[in-house]
Amino acid sequence: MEFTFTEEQLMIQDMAASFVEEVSTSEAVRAAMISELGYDAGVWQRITEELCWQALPVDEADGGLGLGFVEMAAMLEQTGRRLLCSPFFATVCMALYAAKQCPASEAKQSLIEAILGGQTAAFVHTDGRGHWQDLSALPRCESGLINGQASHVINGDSADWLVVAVNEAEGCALYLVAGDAEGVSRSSLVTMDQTRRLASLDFAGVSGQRLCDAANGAAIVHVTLELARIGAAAELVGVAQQSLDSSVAYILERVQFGRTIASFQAVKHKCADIMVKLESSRSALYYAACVADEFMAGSTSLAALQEAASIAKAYASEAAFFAAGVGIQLHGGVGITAEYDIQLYFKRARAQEAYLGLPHWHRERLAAMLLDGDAA
Amino acid sequence: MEFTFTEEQLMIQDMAASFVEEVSTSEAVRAAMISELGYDAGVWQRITEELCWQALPVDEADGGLGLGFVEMAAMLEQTGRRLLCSPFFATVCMALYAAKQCPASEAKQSLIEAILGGQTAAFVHTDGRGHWQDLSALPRCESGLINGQASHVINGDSADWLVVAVNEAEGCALYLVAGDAEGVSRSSLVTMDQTRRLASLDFAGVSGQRLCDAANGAAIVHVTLELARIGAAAELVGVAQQSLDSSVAYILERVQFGRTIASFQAVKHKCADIMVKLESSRSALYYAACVADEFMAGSTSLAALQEAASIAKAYASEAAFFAAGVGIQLHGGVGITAEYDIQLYFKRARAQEAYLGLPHWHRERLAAMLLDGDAA
Amino acid sequence: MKLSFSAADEAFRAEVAAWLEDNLSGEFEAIRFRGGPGDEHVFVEERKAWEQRMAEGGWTCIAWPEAHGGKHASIEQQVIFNEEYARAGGPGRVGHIGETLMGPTLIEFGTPEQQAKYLPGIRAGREFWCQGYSEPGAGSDLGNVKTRAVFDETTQQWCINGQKVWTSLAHESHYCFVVARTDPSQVGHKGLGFFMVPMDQPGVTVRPIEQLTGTAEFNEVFFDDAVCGADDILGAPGQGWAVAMALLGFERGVSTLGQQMLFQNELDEIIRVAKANGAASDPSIRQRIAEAHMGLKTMRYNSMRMLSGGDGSQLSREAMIYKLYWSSWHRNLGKLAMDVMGEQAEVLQAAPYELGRLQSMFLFTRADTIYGGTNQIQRNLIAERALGLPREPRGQS
Amino acid sequence: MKLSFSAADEAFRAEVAAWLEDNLSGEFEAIRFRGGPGDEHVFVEERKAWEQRMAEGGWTCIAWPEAHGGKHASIEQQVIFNEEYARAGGPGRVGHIGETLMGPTLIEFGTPEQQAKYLPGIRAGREFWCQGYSEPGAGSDLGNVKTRAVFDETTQQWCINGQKVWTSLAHESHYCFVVARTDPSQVGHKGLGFFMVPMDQPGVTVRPIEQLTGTAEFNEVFFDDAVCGADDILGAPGQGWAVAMALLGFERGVSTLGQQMLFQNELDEIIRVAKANGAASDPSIRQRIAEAHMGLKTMRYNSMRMLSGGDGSQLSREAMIYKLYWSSWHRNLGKLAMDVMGEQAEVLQAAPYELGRLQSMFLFTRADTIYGGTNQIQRNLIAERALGLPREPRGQS
Repeated sequence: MEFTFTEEQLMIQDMAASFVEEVSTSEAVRAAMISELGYDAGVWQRITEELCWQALPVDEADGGLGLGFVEMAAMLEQTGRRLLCSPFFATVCMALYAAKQCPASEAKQSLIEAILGGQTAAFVHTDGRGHWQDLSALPRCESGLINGQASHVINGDSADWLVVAVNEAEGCALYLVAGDAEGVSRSSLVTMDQTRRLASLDFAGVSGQRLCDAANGAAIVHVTLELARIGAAAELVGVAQQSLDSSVAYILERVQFGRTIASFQAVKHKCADIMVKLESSRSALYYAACVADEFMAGSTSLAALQEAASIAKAYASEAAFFAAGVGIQLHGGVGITAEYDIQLYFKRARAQEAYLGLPHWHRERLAAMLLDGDAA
Repeated sequence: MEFTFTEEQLMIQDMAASFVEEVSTSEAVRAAMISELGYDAGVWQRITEELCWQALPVDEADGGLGLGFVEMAAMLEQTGRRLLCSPFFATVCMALYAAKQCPASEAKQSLIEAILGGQTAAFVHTDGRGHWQDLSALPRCESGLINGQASHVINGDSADWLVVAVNEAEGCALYLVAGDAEGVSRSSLVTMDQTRRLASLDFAGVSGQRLCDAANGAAIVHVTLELARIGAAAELVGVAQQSLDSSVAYILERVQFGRTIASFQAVKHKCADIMVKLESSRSALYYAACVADEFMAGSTSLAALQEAASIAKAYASEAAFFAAGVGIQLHGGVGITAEYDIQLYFKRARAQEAYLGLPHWHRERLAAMLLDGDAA
Repeated sequence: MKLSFSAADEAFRAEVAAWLEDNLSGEFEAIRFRGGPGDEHVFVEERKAWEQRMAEGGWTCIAWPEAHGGKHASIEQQVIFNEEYARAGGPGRVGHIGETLMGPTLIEFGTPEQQAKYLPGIRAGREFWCQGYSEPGAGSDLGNVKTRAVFDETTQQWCINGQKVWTSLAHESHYCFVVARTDPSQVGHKGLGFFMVPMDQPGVTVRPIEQLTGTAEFNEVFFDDAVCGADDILGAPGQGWAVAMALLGFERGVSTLGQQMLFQNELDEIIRVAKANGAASDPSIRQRIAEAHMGLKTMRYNSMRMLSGGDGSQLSREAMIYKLYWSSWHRNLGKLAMDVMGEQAEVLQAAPYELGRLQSMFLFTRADTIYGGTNQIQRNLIAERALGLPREPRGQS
Repeated sequence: MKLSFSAADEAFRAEVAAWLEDNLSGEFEAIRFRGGPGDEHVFVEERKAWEQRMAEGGWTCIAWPEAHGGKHASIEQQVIFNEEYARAGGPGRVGHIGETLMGPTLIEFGTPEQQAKYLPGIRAGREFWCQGYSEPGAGSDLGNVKTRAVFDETTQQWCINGQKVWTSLAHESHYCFVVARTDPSQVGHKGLGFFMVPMDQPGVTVRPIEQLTGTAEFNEVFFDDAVCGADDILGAPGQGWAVAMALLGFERGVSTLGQQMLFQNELDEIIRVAKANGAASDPSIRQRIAEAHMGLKTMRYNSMRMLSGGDGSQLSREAMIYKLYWSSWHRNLGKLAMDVMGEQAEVLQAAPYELGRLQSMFLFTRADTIYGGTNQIQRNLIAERALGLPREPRGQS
């Protein structure tokens, strides 16, 4: 048992931290989030060409780095911490991980190569219910043609490639569709959190290449969602950390009633409460990332993955929302102005808390595991 | 609209407060709670002979004072505040109020006279589920003979008279049974909170006088429970008030790190949080007591009574448990010793929070009113 | 203790309701339910016209003495008016600060000349006021006033320099009441004056502050050699703190019940959404909706106690908890709204950043626990004033 | 970062489990799962005998260096031992304070003579220790020591006068380590000494403190001219604070995982009750059981990080939150247990006041957030040490 980062993992994290701090300044985030794409294409180019982050989870045999989800979580914690507007999450943590689980095929190969080459991808699936577990509302695919809608698709408006979950007669399958394929209409959504671009997609008789059939489709979708939950938890840990750090910096400087705000015990205790939630979320995140790697290696069960993902996602969501909410409060009047960044973290925390299931949904899922089975 | 006590109500409350403070000292409570009866019979005698509290809600025509539930709540707040061990709640707030709702009969008349004369009574009904709404588990009555069990009956071990809710073939009815009637076996329960004696009762072919038949029985039981919830809320407001007062007194005296504990902002804010819950509960209580009077006067609906009772009971429960729990914390190490009284308040708050429905049960009841009906 | 209103009060209620129904129509239909907290920047011209309509109907300043054009309305009548106003969807009151804060303060502290100069404009719904209390960097520390006022013997005017912040409706107001230091040798609560300063002058500059909602309800106001007359100081130099505190004392009270009607509208909308999208069958959401309902009811009961409790000159226990209670409740309501909305919570009405009503409410509630004394300050006040616990020490720096 | 244990560690686990299965039987069957927090007063003689059985098997003091009779067990092995011990229902350790606190402190600060005098008795499970830190009225303020130690040149002994409180197992212990002031001219952390005082002497009186549970896990200990030898001071006079703090540093660590196994047992029992009485179908209870499960899992992950984090000499971020985290979690578990038990929560096992296991746990958890540094103190520590916020000012009085 070794529950700390290795030297290599620490190095990856430090490099990611430095890079993101450099490119994802407050000004950069604010420019990217109202831009056409929703992210800075130049930064994405640096990520894919200089840093090769997209190669991280690709098997070495396929030209990647062959690293695991622990490394992915370490990186996402840093991108979340700086609210990096980027197609990294959609492309690598979602689409690429979905593809990794598919059986070998030309479509799979071409998608992995495209991503390695710097192209973007999105994982297309929603259920309109927030937790995304319900597969009944997916677009339908008959005779190779896809019809239907999906909403809240991360980077779905601009992705070069779409990995689309559909329902065929036999069940859920995955297709690879070009972002600009005929019959695909895409529009970005105007969202409260502007640091992550969402889109609604309409498929009208669209054809694509099948990545997997109904034998594996549902399982792959569900595993991809669990991994996305852990990835989202990693970003949320970063959001919570930065909310705490920026608030602590503010209260140490700000003087009221002749004292720094930081000297008020009630303020100190609020910060301590944030830290308890934050560090606990981080522990739950690291554990879940380890479980993700074990699952991908075939050495643990889907139930274990679900349990770890629910714990990490629920805790990190609550930590981030609490940290950013208290952060606004600690900032006082300026906390709710557009000028300070804490409100951006607050909105991101809110959006991501709801993404893939609110905390109480995750608790009920855990309760079902604990209480409704046969085990005592 | 006049949402404050009248002069007369203030006088009643002040007199009750002085009397209870005198007779229900810490030593007195500790002696009474381990005594055979669970209360001091001499104090009960003073209450019924000198103060005539039992006459409070009896109609003037029947020889009572003809006062309402606002006065009842004002008194119970004071008895709760000093943890007065007494059959007052069971006899007056429950059995007498049940009798008041029954149609005129010899049984009703004799019970009211007995209570006016200083005898005690208990209201016998449980469902084993804590909220007591379920009437299916009541003792059965066939051919005038009562068979079955009831548990958690307040003062049921010693009451002179029992008002027993039973199921007859036609539905729920109420019987008046002598406490020492043949076939009645009673045993007191060993309980965590020792300031209110509970008993389990067994009825084996017991006969009594019918107070009301199945035409009114269920309605009377349900109204009696709502009134008991408001009465319990009143006691809980008293519990919360004294938990706060004794804790504030302690922290103002106690010095740590060269300062009174009361000077620590975190401690101050905890006290402020208690006060918010306490005063809100008090407002909800007063409102509910007014609604109780309106209901008894026929000028409002059962739904309004249920709503007000649920709000008062849920809030007062949470306020008292919070106040006593934080109170222990503010007392520090001595808070969990048997020597200090705060632990008695804590146990009473716990017991009474659960009595007649935990807060989340009341919330769900309110949610059903708000969400499951036809109104928008 | 009784819950019902008298027959006379119920008749008053009917009168208010009828007038509102008659008048909140036609040209004013569009501003129903608009202009409340978080929405103060909309329909300003229409809402000013509405103030004048109200004045013509005799519905401005009803609590004022009859000598100043009011109705000397009882507490019950004020409660009823505010409830009916909110129920009818009466728009956010542009004249609120003048009517409920400045007016009563002038009536208590003003000279007859000052009263004659300022009260009629307020009563007529034609002159609007804004506040100049908070300063940048001072936050909840109202005594930390750096704005200075110097009496210029030559011009016989007060000359004011400094900056105020969190001033709502500044650009719509004719006057600003400004707390400024008249004696620079004093600190804290001493050496302050309370000034009534015309906004339309070269020395006053207003700069909107963009909020997290993308809108700008508040402003910074800069005073650079701004002036007001020798008679435009309320009370004497040095009495500014006492006047300012008295003004804040008028802030609490009957308007709370109107505020609660707005809250009820929001909760009703949440319940509608929950029923429509199925969230009403989620047990955790049900618990939270019930909690919101309980909290709002109890807020009302708190207010009823507060309003029934004597002459209102001393702050009762239930009054002291009021701000902390409602702001925390409202903040939780905002989160509940989002969780009930589900995936749609994230999707706005339109580009670039047009928030729906519940979305705007959610974001704006984060200000509720900050403005008007943060929740931390409120807890200090409760602990110190209501419970008699030691005061927080002031720092040395 | 990996979750699995090495093959050698798994072999060690099997060895521990087998030994416990063989030995926690027969005469020791009755003490399985007994003697834990809130239950420390039961089966004391049997548990002392058990300590000796453990010692014979080589399972006391496994973390100590081999030179002192230990196994120099790795962190992983200590974790495994504690987990298996708790899983098997190993009774509350009477020798815990000697093994995990006094022993390591003696090994770090003691002279060879002191080590030879005291360590073997601890290792053999024959000599038990209790602590004398807290004083009446001092609470969490450990530096507020009024107990005095004076060296008597005539008898060549230290003479100790004062009172300690919250001392568990005092009447069962052979020795007490006592922090006492050697230099009465000093205050706070200065001028203290750390003494090892025999309990069996006329100058030492033990008085049990009855708790809200009706039992007495803690005691007051009175020192009236109590004595210990010239060599029974650990470190020099004046170094008492440093030694005392080092001792507390040994308190955290691997035992946390064993504690968590006890918590897991409690949670399992709650789940059993919930399934049996139908509370498991109550949505609010389901949320809270899930929360308890999540919290306990996360507590374990926190411990794993803490134990994997370097040499343990500096308190890591996750270590600093540990006490606050578990005590708050456990307090909530206690309330959950009661709410799950429903009406039966109120009914005790027997007269006069025999609490069931979950009832006792519920009441005793209210002590968890107080002893060993209240939650308030823990938050101060986190804010000041981990986040670098200003320290609370000490008062003047």
